[in-house]
Amino acid sequence: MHYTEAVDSAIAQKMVEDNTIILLGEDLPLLRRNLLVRFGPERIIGTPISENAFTGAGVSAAMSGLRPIVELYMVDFVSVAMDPILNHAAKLETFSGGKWPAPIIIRMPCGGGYGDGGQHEQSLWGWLAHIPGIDVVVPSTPADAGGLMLQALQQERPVVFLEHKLFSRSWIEFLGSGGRKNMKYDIPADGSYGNVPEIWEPVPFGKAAVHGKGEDITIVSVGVGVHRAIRAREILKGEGISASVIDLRTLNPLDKESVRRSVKVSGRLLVVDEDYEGFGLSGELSAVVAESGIPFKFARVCTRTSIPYSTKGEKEVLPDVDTICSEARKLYSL
Amino acid sequence: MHYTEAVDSAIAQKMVEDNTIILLGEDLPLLRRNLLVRFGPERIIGTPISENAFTGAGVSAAMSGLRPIVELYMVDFVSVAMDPILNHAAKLETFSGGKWPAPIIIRMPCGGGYGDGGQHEQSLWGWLAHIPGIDVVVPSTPADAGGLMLQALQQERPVVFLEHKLFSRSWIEFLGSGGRKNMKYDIPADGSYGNVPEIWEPVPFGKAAVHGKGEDITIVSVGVGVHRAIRAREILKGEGISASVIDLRTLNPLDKESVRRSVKVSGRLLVVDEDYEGFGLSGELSAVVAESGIPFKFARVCTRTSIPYSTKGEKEVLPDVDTICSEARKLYSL
Amino acid sequence: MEKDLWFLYSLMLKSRLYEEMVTRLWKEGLISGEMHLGTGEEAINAGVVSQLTEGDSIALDHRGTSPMLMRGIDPVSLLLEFLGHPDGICRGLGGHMHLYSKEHLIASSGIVGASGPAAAGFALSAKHLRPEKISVAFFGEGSLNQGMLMESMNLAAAWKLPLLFVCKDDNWSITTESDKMRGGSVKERAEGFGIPYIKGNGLDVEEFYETSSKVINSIRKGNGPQFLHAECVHLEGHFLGYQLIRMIRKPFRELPRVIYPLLNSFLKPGGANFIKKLKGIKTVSLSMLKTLTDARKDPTNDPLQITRKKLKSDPLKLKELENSVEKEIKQIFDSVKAVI
Amino acid sequence: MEKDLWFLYSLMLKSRLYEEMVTRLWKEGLISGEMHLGTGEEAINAGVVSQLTEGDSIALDHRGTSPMLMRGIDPVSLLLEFLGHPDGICRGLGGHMHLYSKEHLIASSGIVGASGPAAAGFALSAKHLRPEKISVAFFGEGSLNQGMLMESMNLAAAWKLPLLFVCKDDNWSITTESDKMRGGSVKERAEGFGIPYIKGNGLDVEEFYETSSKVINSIRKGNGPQFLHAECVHLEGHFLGYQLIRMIRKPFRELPRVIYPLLNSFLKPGGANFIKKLKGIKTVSLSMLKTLTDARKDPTNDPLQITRKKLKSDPLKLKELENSVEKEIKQIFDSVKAVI
Ligand SMILES: Cc1ncc(C[n+]2csc(CCOP(=O)(O)OP(=O)(O)O)c2C)c(N)n1
Ligand SMILES: Cc1ncc(C[n+]2csc(CCOP(=O)(O)OP(=O)(O)O)c2C)c(N)n1
Ligand SMILES: [Mg+2]
Ligand SMILES: [Mg+2]
Repeated sequence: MHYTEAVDSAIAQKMVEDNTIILLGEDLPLLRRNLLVRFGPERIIGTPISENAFTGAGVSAAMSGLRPIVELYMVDFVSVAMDPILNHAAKLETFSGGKWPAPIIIRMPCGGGYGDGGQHEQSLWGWLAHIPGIDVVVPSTPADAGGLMLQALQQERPVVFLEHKLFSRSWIEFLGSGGRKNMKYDIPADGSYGNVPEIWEPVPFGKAAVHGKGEDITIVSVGVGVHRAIRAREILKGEGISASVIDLRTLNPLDKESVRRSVKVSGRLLVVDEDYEGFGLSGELSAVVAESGIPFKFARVCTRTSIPYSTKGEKEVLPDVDTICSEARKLYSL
Repeated sequence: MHYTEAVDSAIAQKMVEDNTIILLGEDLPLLRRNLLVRFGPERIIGTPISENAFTGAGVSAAMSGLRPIVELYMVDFVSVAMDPILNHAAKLETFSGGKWPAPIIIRMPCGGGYGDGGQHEQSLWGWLAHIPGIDVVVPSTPADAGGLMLQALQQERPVVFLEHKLFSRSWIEFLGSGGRKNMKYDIPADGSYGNVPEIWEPVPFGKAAVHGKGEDITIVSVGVGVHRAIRAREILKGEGISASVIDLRTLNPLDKESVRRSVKVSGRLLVVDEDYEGFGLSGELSAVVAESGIPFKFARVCTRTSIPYSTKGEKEVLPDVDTICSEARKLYSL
Repeated sequence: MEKDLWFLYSLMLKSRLYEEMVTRLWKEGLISGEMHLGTGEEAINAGVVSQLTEGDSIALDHRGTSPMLMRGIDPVSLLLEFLGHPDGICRGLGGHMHLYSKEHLIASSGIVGASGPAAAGFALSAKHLRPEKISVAFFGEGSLNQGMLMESMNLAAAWKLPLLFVCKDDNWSITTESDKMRGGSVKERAEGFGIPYIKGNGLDVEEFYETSSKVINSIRKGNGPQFLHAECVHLEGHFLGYQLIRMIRKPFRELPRVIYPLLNSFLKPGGANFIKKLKGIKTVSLSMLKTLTDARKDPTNDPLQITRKKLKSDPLKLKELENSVEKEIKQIFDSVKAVI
Repeated sequence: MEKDLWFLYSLMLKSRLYEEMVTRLWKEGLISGEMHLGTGEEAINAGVVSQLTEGDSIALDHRGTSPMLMRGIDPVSLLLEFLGHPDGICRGLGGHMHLYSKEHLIASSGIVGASGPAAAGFALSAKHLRPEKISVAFFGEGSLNQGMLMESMNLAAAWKLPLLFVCKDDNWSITTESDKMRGGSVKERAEGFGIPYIKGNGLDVEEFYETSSKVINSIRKGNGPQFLHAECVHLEGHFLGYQLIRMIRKPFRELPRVIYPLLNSFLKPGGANFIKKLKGIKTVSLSMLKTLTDARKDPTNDPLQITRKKLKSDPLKLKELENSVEKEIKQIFDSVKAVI
């Protein structure tokens, strides 16, 4: 199944049993038309271009009996929906003395590599994960995407659900490859399409997926970065460097144990992060290992600046297999 | 001179020579009345409660000949002014191919410890520093506050300028101690009042202030945390633990060298951060040391959850001298 | 009229006396941070809140104490909240700007304008799950310039939500006169979203109850959102300890502290030319003068006084009611004292 | 009329042909990502932009190519930008949604509504530094529900900024009909901020030039912001490769791809009851039908055709003009080809 279809399919499975699930967002009657014809127009609700208001409405709807999945066109536009997330959804558990959390899901495409430029290709998962009180999910395969969405629909707190656009056939077609047949994107095949269970089972939050045993290096990533890292791992293997790849799947909660366990063996941590480098995921992972007292060498391949529009600039700025390999080699030689 | 007065005084000094400096923000005609009577109502401009619009206007005003200092009531409310910062101010340098940055200053009180609750006491400096393309300044003394403001007024890029409310006589009086005489806040005396130069000189960005030589531990912090750390340092000294305190002063640019130099000697890094722990300053500092290859032990004292309203809850959640000392001792004993 | 004026007066009085008790505790330093009261807007709160029943929901702004009390929230746990006590309604974690009651479907926020989206979500779930139930957003006129509130007005209109927007207009946004920062009138603003606008009398609870009753019934019938606008005066100014109010009350103590640095700065070399400086002095002085002659000083702006006058025809009953409310408040205070 | 119709037509034609060239390059895969065109709104752009002079400023939305060309931006460096070339106007780092010219005081944004605050800041600096200069915000009607745009309308009114709001109304927000998501009319929305509203004819550049000329002059005189509303049709739909437009153009190829999964989902067990499901099918089909019979198919909605008809009385001159613009475009193309 394709990635976005997997998410929708998990949502559909749960919508059958849970009448309180609704979807809110711009253009949803068209974008989620397949759900609309099955669940009716009352549950798939189009909105004006008012992200702050409808995200905020999603929060209080979630407090008063509904289970809204609020969709934003892109995570970049969370800039105009930050207040309901930072100051409301994330704070409700504390403010209400633990009595009244908001089980809202905020679903957003994210990530770059298809040429929309710096205002439309951000990742921002580490940025959002800085805020205590919300879960942050970044699935990297169709199976995970569906399973994590099912879990999100069972969480009793706000969940930010980020789908990398490169995984999504429909987004990529919507955002530039539709209507022309000649666009080549560096799309990880296993992220975009893969086997999924007949019936969705929840994939638990806070449990990383570990690929291989790394004697020499632990590479940690999420989203598209995971696939880049897996490719790098194969290349490095050929060079006699043994790396494992940890796909965190969720940033909040963070599977610190898996990271520590692996770094304890490898002694080297390489973080691959498409989100901005500073004050983000890579730093947090370094801290997680450092505060556990495990000695380790550290390097990171992250996005350092705003993402340039040009394909060439994009390539230079976003983490890719070559950079991962060369950083891994450097780290190995330390 | 008092902290906020120092900032205003540096602004005034520069306003005399640079006619393009203007101030925008809610209630500024009253809050900055001392500047208003000197520079006239055209340069101290009150706004409606429309943070997104007037911050955005500040960005383009900065692109077209003015040097606006935009004030928000509190950094918490940046939630409704995030778009002009994340997607515009920070991106202009890239988007315009380096040709057209926006020298805007966004000035915001921040920080907790006076009982306003979790929507009004956040720090968010690490969160903002995650965004490439903006400088983030967090002064911890009146002298630094004025000097860094002067430097901010000379930067050719956006600057976020954060003033801890505990340092600010006027904010604290505005927000709860005015009209009653019985409030006791844990205000760092040296942060709230101190000597300042006759004539302001710019304090350069990206240069930390290092307090003492730490043979055993390097404590790094900003804002109020610096003073907590300095007090802790004295206590620890009495116990035979030698710590230095590094006041970063700016998060972007980050003085990596000073941190590394000190940790190289002490072998131990303790980060004290009133901003949220995860995916923030503490992680970044760990990464900065780790990627330089210096072996080190690491611990952090940060804010882990939303800030509770009650004074007791506030105390438990915000970093204080006791916790710093006890974490330092643990770290020392490793 | 369903609820009689005696009842509405007792709601208002209870709220007033409760907030006066809060004021004392705040002044004693037992309540930390800011404290925004609803004193002066009781008629608006009572007129609307007294008509709400189970399943209706409320989104509050930073002046939530009074509507919460009127909606029947336990006054003891509310006060304990302000005191940061673990038995507070939010276990002492929220404080007066962040009051929540799941049972009553009430949420608050200290973020200007946030009651708009919050009420929209409540109204959306009412539409799905609680037919004929409505949601109410309370906010001040200054909030009308906050994007999210405007967005939520549009959202409510587009989705035809059962949502009552209640604009409590004191024409102040802290120290700024709201009408000077607003393009168009409040009426035009509401109608700019295709929302029916109704002006109520925010000082007279009897009238206001009638007005809101009609509006609320119409919303319950599925006619979509409506906008209720009422003027009022906040008797304590923006919040407790408000500097401008202190200036009014103790001019000799407060004014010099303000004027000395002003003059000092005015006389410094450099800066604007003299004409502009004078303009500056004029701006600041005018705004201070404006405060000194503020409506808050005028007792005819107190909704309690206005209703009380009407009830004076039955002085015995009035005395009785007032005694009983005072007693209630004392009891609340005593229960709280027993706990802390 | 200062600028004659020939001139305005040549502006529009240049923009049209340029964007057709862009379309070809995009279809060839040489331009990455999305591409939003201004085809169909040229009369609005020409009518306004042709009146701007040095010191005036523009804040653009995601359809910035056409106004940039009309304002005199070097077409070669613009095209190079789309191609991601280092000699592009933003060194290939911006792309078509993020076009900037410091010299011309033009900024763009791909964030819906962002042209409002941007134009407000430009207008503020004009007020301080460039007397009688104005700033223009271009945006679509769908953006009118974005908080920051509304906030900036209020800000402009409160500050009396020299700011022209230009609302290009195609009644589409990507796949949503904007009027179904808006409370009140566009006129009421503008007037809700106390901003004078003027309706122009977005299809007829001659008329529109006149209308905007009056409005712009009034703004230059210091009368504060005004709101110019004009209808138009985006001939290529939301952006290039737009699925709904593809469905119109190649129904047999595109429709099955959409309909198969629809039916599949419709027929799955579980979900709404049959009546609601039918309602769902109806909703989706209606919105597709709506697209299939869309105004975009109607040539009377093409502002170029409308003006061209007027100029046909002088066929020779027309031919000459058209040849010369075509030649210009070809030259641009050749220069670009030489570089890449
Ligand atoms: C987004 C945001 N901006 C600014 C503030 C600071 N603030 C708190 S109350 C207030 C004034 C609100 O005025 P109004 O809505 O008229 O309510 P009133 O206080 O007069 O009842 C302001 C600016 C805030 N809390 N949130
Ligand atoms: C804040 C934000 N939300 C959503 C989007 C996605 N988006 C891009 S254009 C658009 C529709 C805009 O409609 P309108 O303003 O009418 O302009 P038009 O495209 O019709 O010219 C949307 C929703 C965005 N770019 N920014
Ligand atoms: Mg007010
Ligand atoms: Mg449109």
